[in-house]
Amino acid sequence: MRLLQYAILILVAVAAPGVVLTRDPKPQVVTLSFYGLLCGLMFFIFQAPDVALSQITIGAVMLPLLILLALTKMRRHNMRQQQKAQK
Amino acid sequence: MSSRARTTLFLVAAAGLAVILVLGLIDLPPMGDYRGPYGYVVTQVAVYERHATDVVNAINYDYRAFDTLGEEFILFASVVGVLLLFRPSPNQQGEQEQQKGGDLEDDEESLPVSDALRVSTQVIMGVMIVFGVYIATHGQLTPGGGFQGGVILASTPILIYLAGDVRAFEKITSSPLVKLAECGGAGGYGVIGIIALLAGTHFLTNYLPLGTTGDLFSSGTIAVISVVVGLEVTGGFVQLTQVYLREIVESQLKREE
Amino acid sequence: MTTLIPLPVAIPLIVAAFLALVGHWAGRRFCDTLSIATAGATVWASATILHGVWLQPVTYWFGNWWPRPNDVVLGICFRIDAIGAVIALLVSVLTTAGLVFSWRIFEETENHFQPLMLIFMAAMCGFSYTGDLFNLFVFFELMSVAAFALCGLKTLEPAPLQGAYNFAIVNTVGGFMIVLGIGLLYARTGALNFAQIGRSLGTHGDALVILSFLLISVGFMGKAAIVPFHFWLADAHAVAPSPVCVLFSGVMVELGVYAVARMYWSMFHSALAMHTDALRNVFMVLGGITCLVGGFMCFANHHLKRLLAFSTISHEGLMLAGMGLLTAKGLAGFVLYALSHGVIKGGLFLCAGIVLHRLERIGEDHLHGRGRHMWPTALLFVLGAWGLAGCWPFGTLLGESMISEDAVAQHQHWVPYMFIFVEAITAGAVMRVFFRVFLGWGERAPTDEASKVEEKPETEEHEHTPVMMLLPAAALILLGISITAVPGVRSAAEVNAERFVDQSGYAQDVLNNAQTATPEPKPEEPLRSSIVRTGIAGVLALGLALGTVFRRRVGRVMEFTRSLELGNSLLRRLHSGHPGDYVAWLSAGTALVGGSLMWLLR
Amino acid sequence: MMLHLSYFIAGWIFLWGLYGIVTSKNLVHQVVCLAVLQTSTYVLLLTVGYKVGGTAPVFADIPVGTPVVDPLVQALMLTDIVVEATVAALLLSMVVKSNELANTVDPEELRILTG
Repeated sequence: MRLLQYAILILVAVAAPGVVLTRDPKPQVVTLSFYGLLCGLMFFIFQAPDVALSQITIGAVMLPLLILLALTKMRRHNMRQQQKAQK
Repeated sequence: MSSRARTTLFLVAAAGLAVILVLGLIDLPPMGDYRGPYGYVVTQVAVYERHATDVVNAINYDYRAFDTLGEEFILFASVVGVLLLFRPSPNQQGEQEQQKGGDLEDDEESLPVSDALRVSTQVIMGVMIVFGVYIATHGQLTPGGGFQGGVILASTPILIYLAGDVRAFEKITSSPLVKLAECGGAGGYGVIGIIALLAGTHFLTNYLPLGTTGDLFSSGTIAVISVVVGLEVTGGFVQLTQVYLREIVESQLKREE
Repeated sequence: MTTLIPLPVAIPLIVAAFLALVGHWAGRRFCDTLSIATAGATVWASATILHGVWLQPVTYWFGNWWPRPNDVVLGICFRIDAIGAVIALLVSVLTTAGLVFSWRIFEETENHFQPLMLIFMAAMCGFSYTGDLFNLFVFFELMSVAAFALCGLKTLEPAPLQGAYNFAIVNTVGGFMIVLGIGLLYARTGALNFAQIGRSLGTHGDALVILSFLLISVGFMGKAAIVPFHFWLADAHAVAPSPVCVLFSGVMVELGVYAVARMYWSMFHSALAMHTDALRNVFMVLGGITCLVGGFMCFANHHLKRLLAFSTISHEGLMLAGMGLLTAKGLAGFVLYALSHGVIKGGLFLCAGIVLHRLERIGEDHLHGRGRHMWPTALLFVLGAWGLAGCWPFGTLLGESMISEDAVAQHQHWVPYMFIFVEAITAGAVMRVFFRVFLGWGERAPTDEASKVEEKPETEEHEHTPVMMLLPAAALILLGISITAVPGVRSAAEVNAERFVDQSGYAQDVLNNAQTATPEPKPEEPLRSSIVRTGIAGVLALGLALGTVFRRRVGRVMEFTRSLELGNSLLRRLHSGHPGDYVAWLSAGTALVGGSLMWLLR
Repeated sequence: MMLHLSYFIAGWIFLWGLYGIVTSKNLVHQVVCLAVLQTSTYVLLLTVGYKVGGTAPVFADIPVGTPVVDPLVQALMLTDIVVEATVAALLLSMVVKSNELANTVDPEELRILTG
């Protein structure tokens, strides 16, 4: 058990810089989602099922989804802007 | 500051912060050696006092229900803020009308949908609604509760959208019921607290009969608050996603016509 | 009275939810009326609460969860003393003024504005009442989120979004620092109640206690706009709508200092009692730097709201210095100063809002001489400048006298001079605007980068100044005067501050429900020397303003005002508008403050 | 020392989050870094309330009196998660909106308020 705990802690510690250093937002959504799942797993291992459930629904699904939607909206705007410039 | 100066300043600061953090954190009791009285006392008394088996939710919706009231209104304020930021402004509307003629090809813009996804979402959707409602209503017994259930419920419209049924998505998300769930949930939480005042006791006191431990209708207001929070969270997150998708959905619907 | 206690928080929240639901089709006037009525009712409720706790603080346990044997607290409490209650009263008064002012503006916000204002008010009331550490954080975040949204209200221009974004990033990082600090304290004490934590920490102040103190106080000092955590404030104020600025400058920023005082005196005081002198020095240095940076930047700005924002930063330094004396008298001075500064600054921001409404511009150079016909606003504006100088009869005088006297007693002899500096330079800047804009004296004002960011007017019609705009501004300025007229206000403030700083009495009161003895009324020293000091500051301000306006005519003596007005390029460059810079400064500040705390308090 | 590892990891994540915010060249990236910074509070709270041998504080299947981990920190973390999600949603909408108005998400180019 103890070993598992340390393993997940270290995994999270390694993954955090990974998310930060993914400079492009689109791939970063994927790493963030993965990181969110890792955190959820960590909560399970540390006997926090309530938090794990919220973390997985929020951190691994809802938040990446919102970012994805925001990126889509921004891309739409930028493409329209380009089209305007071409005209 | 130039980007390099900024990074240098930060790195120097971070080195200092690291030292300070190590100095302070070393004084903490080692991991796994929890000492504080709060956890011990609350796990001893919560089940007897509140007839709720999930102590985390007994804390969230009863002992420290006032915090959760604030927390729900953080979500509420944020949703109002997002709606405010994305409100259609007068001159923007005109601009959009002009552009409608030469609108973009939306096929490659909307979120990618594969056929496999289309089929499986129909199934998953039903499961998720049941699951979400279950989670939201069993907060006092098992892990979960209004918040988690609400988020699960709120993600079903997205699944419908991903499954390709834009019209259904539009119908669900633009329903006044969404707004009603959000505002009613948030306001209802406050009203539950006020009723306690009218009953002559303190704000947010658990005044309902506690029932039998383990029953669905046990633990008094904990179960009610959990449901109310579920409503608010569902409504709030549905609106958050809808705001982002509104523009895309509108143009998709227009094209279908 | 007891039943009333949760209402300043609960009722505005419920009304906000109701307004958000029906606001869309109920119409603008309905939302306005209901929100003003709610805010007005909150004024009444918080005034009644203040009256009720005047002699004896009250503890209110939510959910009826009283403390258990061995001091274990499971629930959340409001622990209301006169200081917290009077700040909540300030919150509700300013919110009412802001809502009345906005009667004529924001035609296109789909009625989202009023619910956010009500949530903002409820959060700040809860923040000043609470006796629980995590509850403090929840209200901190609630008021932050409402403030972020209110700040970015005008979404037709990019500047408000940038201001709101910078504000949100810096404050959220601060918020997470607070959570970390709470986690550390909880690990040590297993408690979240102020009184219980304080008792449990006892006199044992090791590195862990210092670290948690550092993290929590930096989070709150970020809110309080203490240099170098202050950068967001000018950006946010420059772009937020005027009635929102009233709340930002008038009370939200002061709440940061209040929170530092609250947690120091209820939790950390006996643990860090050995190091009071060292801690005082740290606060003094921070306060002094804040005064200087805010003062110079205030005079160097020509964007009306940004100028007022920097003057807030400068005065915030004074307030931190008052609180940071770590004495009851200094704390009492801080409270009186915060109250009077809050209403005066609120009035000034409303005047700026009227200027924007009538003249459609906010940069000093564009406004030159165009305010000649607006004599009521001009009068209020110059009165506000007078109040910032701390001159008689404004309430700032009382705060100045208490803080200055106590600072001298604590061997901080520079504090009275710092007061004169801050009062002279900020009031000078405001008077300079008065001469140029409302009287049209001198030449056209020079301009700077920031004042090029113009603001779209908040209103459609510009012919008259509506009564609904002038009335709240006048009321706030008058309130700034009337504080002085309350008999025995200094004595009362000091008595209540004594109770505030009595950590064991606080714990007795909260945990054991034991009533503490009322401290003796304090003698009030004559204000004579204070009137002289602030008089000097007023004269200096007037001279500075006149010298700047008539620089060319006066000649070389006043040439230095040019560099005051246009120089400071280094300072200006630091206020870069880049959120990365701001967070880098936040980290550097935390490291510096933390390093010196660790070093001095070892 | 080894038993304090989890706390140091919390500090480590905190500093990385700060680093990301400071060096970010894209506002969306910056918001994500803020979310990462937030996770440091999870790690700290979670491990602070952990008790060796404790199970989850849910007494649905276990008798009262069984050693459990601290439920309070979990309640705090739930609040924490909501705060993170809502602040991120609000920030993202600001980013989207400023992209619409200023056509950039690079903080370096979006410096309207200076001096």
